[in-house]
Amino acid sequence: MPNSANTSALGAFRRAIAQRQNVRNYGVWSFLLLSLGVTAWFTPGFLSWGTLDNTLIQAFPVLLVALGMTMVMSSGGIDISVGAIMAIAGAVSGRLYTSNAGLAPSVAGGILAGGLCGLFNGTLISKFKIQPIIVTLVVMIAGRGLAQTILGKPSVSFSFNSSLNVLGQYKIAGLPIQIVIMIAAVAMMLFVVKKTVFAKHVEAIGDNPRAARLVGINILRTTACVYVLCSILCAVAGIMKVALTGGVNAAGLGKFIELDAIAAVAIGGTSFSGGRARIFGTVIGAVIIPLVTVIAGMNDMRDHHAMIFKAVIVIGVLLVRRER
Amino acid sequence: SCNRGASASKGKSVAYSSPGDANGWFLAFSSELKKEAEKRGYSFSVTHAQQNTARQLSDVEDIIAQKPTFLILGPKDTKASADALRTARKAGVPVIVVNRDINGEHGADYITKIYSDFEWIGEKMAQAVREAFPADKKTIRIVEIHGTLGSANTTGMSKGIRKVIDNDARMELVRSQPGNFQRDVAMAAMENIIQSGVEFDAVICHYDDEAMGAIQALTRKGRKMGNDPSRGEIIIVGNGGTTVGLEAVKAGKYHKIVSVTPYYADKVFEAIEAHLAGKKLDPYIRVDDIVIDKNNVDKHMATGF
Amino acid sequence: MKTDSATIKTGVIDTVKSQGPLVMLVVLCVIAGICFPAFATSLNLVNISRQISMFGLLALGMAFVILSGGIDLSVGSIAVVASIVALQAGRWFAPAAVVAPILVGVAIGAFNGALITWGGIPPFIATLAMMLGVKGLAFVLAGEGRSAAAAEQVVNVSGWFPVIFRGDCFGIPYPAIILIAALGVAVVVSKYTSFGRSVFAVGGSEEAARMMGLNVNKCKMLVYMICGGCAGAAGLLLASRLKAIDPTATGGWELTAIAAVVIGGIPLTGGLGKIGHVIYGVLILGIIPNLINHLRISLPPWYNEMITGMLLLAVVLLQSLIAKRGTR
Amino acid sequence: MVEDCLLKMTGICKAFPGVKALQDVDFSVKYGQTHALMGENGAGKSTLIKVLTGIYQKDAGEIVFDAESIAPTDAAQSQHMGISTIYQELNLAPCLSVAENIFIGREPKKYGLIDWKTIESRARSILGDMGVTGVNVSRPLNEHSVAIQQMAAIARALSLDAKLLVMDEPTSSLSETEAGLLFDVIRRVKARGSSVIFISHKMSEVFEICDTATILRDGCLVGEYPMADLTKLKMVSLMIGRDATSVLHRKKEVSRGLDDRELVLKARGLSRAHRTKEIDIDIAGGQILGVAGLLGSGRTELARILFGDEICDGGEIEIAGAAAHLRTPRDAIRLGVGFCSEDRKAEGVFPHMSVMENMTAGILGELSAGGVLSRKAQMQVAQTYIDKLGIKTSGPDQRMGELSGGNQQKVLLARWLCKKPVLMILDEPMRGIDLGAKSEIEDIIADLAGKGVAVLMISSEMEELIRSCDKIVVLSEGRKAGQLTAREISEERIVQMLAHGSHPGQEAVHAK
Ligand SMILES: Nc1ncnc2c1ncn2[C@@H]1O[C@H](COP(=O)(O)OP(=O)(O)OP(=O)(O)O)[C@@H](O)[C@H]1O
Ligand SMILES: Nc1ncnc2c1ncn2[C@@H]1O[C@H](COP(=O)(O)OP(=O)(O)OP(=O)(O)O)[C@@H](O)[C@H]1O
Ligand SMILES: [Mg+2]
Ligand SMILES: [Mg+2]
Repeated sequence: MPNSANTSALGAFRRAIAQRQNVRNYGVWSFLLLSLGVTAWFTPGFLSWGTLDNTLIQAFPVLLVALGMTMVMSSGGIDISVGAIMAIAGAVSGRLYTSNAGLAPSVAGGILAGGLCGLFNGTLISKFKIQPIIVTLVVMIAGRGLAQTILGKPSVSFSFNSSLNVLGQYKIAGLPIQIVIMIAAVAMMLFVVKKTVFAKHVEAIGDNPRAARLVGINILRTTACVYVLCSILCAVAGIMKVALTGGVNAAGLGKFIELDAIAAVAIGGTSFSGGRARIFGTVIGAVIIPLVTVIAGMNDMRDHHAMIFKAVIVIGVLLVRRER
Repeated sequence: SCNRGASASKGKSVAYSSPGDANGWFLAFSSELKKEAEKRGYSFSVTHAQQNTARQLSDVEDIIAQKPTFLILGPKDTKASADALRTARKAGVPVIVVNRDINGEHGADYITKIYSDFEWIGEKMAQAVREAFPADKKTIRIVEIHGTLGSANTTGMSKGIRKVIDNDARMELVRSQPGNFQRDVAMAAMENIIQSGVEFDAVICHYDDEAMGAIQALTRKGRKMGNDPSRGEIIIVGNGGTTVGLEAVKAGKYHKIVSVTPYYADKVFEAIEAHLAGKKLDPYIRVDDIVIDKNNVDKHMATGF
Repeated sequence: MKTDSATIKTGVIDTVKSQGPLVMLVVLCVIAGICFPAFATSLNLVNISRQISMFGLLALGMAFVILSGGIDLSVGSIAVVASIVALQAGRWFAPAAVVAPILVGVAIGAFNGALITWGGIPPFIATLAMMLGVKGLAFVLAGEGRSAAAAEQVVNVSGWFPVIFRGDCFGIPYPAIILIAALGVAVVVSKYTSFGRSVFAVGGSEEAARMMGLNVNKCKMLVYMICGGCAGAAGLLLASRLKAIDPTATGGWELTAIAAVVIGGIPLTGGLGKIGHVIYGVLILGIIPNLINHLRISLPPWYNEMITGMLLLAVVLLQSLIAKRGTR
Repeated sequence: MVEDCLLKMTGICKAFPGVKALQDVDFSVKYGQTHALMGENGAGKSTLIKVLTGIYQKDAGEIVFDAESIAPTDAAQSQHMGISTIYQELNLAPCLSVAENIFIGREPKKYGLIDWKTIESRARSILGDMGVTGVNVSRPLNEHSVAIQQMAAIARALSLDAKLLVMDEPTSSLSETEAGLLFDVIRRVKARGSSVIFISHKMSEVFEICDTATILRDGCLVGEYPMADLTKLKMVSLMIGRDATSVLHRKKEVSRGLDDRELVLKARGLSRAHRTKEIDIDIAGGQILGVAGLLGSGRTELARILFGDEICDGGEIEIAGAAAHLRTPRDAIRLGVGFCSEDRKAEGVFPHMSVMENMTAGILGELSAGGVLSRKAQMQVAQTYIDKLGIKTSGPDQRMGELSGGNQQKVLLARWLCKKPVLMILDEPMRGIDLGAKSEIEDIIADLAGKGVAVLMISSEMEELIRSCDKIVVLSEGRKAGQLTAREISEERIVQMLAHGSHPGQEAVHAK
């Protein structure tokens, strides 16, 4: 009986709640649009295909790694070895390529090496129950050493018209190959997250590992797959970066990318304690970070000022999209 | 002389504290030292501080605890690494300073300092740019891709470059962005600079790898580079002497390299032996660097590292 | 009777299990002592104690943060800014060189805490942004001029200032004394104060802690302030050691500190573990590079990385095997 | 009028997206009163409590506590005002010791430092008052069974000396004996002049301890009644809004005498780590085996062993005639075993996933083709069980964590029902489930057995066991104290066996 009397009041309240959510959702977008508008105003040449091209090309490795990281974090883990795995994959490909193995085998070899690293991570984490951050720290340190050992020297260069370098500059229907791979990877991950049993199992493990074990999810295999998937994406990122820059620098390739990737995933809204993987969010996060670098570079910002600028933008975005 | 060296070196150990990481230059330098030490019969070991000052001070302490006969110190930072000298002096281990400058007292803290003069290299690079343009060119707009912020060689080269530019009304530094001595970082920086629409005639890079990144970026964005500005080619000058860099000079994409040679291990060991023989050395022994261009690149090809 | 021996047995297993880090440390030291004559010398041990003091302090502060279920990636940057502040402030008023860095650390820690509690930003990303921002600030404070050309920043250091790092008392270096004192305080705080216990509760489950009526926000604020303060103190030691401004001096410290905490037996998920054991993690990570330097090799740096990684792997693998043996 | 009310909540409204959890609810508690808050699963009881203690912010309404208008914004505030609460989902620090959980936030100090000795001795004495002795209070909470955890939560709330003690299903994991001891404590609290709000789905308890009942239905107030005016039937009818005769008077089927059927489970000499000792279990297809025992008697451990979650040191298990080597739950699941844990929060729910995903988590393989999930099939399963079990949810896509406790439990049961196992192990399956749903679930279990599934059911409520089971095994201190066949089952026999087997030992055992 108090039902009818209260419907309108409650309805109004519900609308208010919905609006508050809108503020949060659209807040991020308006914040971004506003900052882009301001940037465009004081950055000559900002609104152009070239800027987009720069941003996407520079976002490419971060995005690929962040996609893998999204799955890892959705399983409640973390992977700080992503940069080292990029280096290993790059080194293997580079080494194979310089010993005239041909383009396809070199690329395949690099991807295989990356996958093996992921297998190593996943096995240690799930079978030996060592904390993900420690396992991947080991791989981060030893892996980078391994990459340089594989390469045998600090850096290797390919001639400008070698097939590997041509691959890096290749365009498909006018689009740089990196952008095509990026679109494919995002589509694939969206499919995986939305449609597959695997992703649900990953989410379940991240949400409550104990319950996941008791419903019979194969934690060992699923965890291993998550890290392998992440590593393969890292490997592709690493190899493509080698192809783009026409050289391998095993000591520097992918260094510190783990921080950018984790930041991208966090900006995207995937929780650090596991749970739902948000691919779209990750994409936005992964593009924001290089975009800030591009803006800083285009405006000739000093390096240390760019650091502060980046920090302010990241904190700003997160303050707007915070969930309380 | 070989013989005398062998007897002087009997049972003597030399340790090198390298500030660097896996960078071609540092590898070449330490392997030269190793070769030279073996040739002269010293036992030799090396530590790598991975560009971290605190790590280097620890490395030196660890080395000194093993009581080597000599310490070869490549300071990470001119001022902040100076504590390493104190550690060595306290233990009575004589020090030869290499790679770059350090604050300390000649005689008390170190035997001598041997390294390339980065300020000189910076000046030479800027001069090389100037010489590439005809005298009637009104403005020479320069982009600098510099090394890791705060590192001593970056600081030195930047200073040298500015010294020349500031004293020449025609020369103008339009952009300066970090390349962190790395190909990919430099490539991204160069792409962003191109995209910003700023006009420039020349690029100065603090290292060959950065130059390679810049070349990749320019190529990708459809720019030409070479030795002839009148044909719209951008002049790229850098510091280094890596095989990759030398090949690019030969290919005509990289205008000039001011070398920073890692081949002075003999000088270092000569200094050590002179000290053993009781001779007093000069506070600073300069390492001679050269400018490599299309004309003399073949001659120096073998020195690439 | 039977149950008695059973309890004793589980007791022993429990002890070994919980002392995994100590066991590994002892193993490492014994091997080192046997293989390298120069390892067990007093000079080397004193060196190690000095070398670990800085990131030991970082690890202690970090331990509180991780126990509370958070993380702080900005500690390296805080330490370096603190070291710069110490030297700059010391030029004006000597005692400020000691107080200022710690205050700066606490202040930045408070800012971190505010971002995390009131800003609702996940700790990892909030402190990651701060790591960048504060590092940028370090360069600004260091007076780095346009691009890479560093302004000559001459710092006149008072005679007593370097003694903080260099001095010793009956052969025990001051930094070691500072670390041990800090460790003692940390252990007491974590075990015998309401705040210390609330850190564990918050780390175990923030929601539960809130429902039990604990002031979760205050706890988190304090934790980040402590961590900042510890980083500030590490910065003070750094300043006293370098006697010069070097904004790049602390690269990678945050990861080492985190690793030390985790190896010391505090999982990243928080709520579990003993602060006192962090020192084992600190020592293990401090000894590994020392060991490698004692190998007296002349190989490229990547072999160092491989050896470090392998040693670390061995340590954590053995630790995990010990723990597994215990449970089954 | 107002003076004799300790708490007066008027016109309380609370809405969550898609759900009106509370609509214009009035609720008041007098000084020195034990007040029952009743309602079906999802009626809004817990929400009302959380609004009172400041965990949720009310949308409308007023709260007057001890003659002062209050609007707490967090639990700490309400605690300071003198409201001490046991929440339904145990909210304690899992890694801290039992003693600490009781005292955290107000530890006794000596020289400004926490006095651990006092904490532990006081914890022991508070628990002792509640009849729990022999608990190692310095061990972490999560090493203890859910029942002990619940005791710890009660002890914490009691030790706060509050004006108002709120208990949201404090007895859901306790057996009658333990609940009885709790009631003694509640009576003492009452005698002290404090009031108590008591929520429970166990009717007998409510009638035993409460003076007044407020009944909620679908977030709306039904009314406030003196206990004396109510009968069980009337109360349930008010709760469900229709005549409850059919719900309450469910007759037990006559024993089905299934012992001659083929055994689905045959376990011999199960032992583990000095806790489980030489247990033999037989369950035939279609049989429901009840396991009775006191707190800490090893029932849960037995269930875990049979599910492969814990590995036994000795003994053999045969499932459906074949020797089973269970090393992980997956091994057991593959052989057709299902297990619903007593610890809903820690071992059951995926709080951030949807109801649908929670329900189908175990059968995703069957609902997919080549690893690609069919959302339609998932929806279908979810909708079927939502209807079948009467799960109150805004839809299959609602987040599991947002469901009321009882409804979460139903989802977890559905998770295993849709898996169609051959042996179903249910550890306290009725925890927090309302009366109406309970009888429905009993029907479902009977139905399951009717289809030939062997069921092992653990419960602390004797009545439940007696009503449903064909056979009862009584455990005591990890040992099988006896077994009752259908004909022998009676409350006296079980109590007798429990008493017989129980003597003070190392682990948690009752004083009485
Ligand atoms: N955080 C939340 N978000 C959305 N809906 C919620 C939330 N908490 C509770 N609800 C909804 O509010 C209603 C009332 O839930 P409440 O927990 O109060 O029930 P209850 O009476 O305690 O039931 P039970 O006996 O099962 O514990 C339910 O329909 C539930 O789904
Ligand atoms: N990990 C453990 N460490 C120490 N003791 C344990 C552990 N697990 C169980 N126990 C003890 O073993 C005994 C059996 O526990 P179990 O949970 O099986 O009892 P239960 O009969 O199910 O009782 P409850 O009604 O409490 O659920 C208990 O006394 C419990 O405290
Ligand atoms: Mg409830
Ligand atoms: Mg149980």
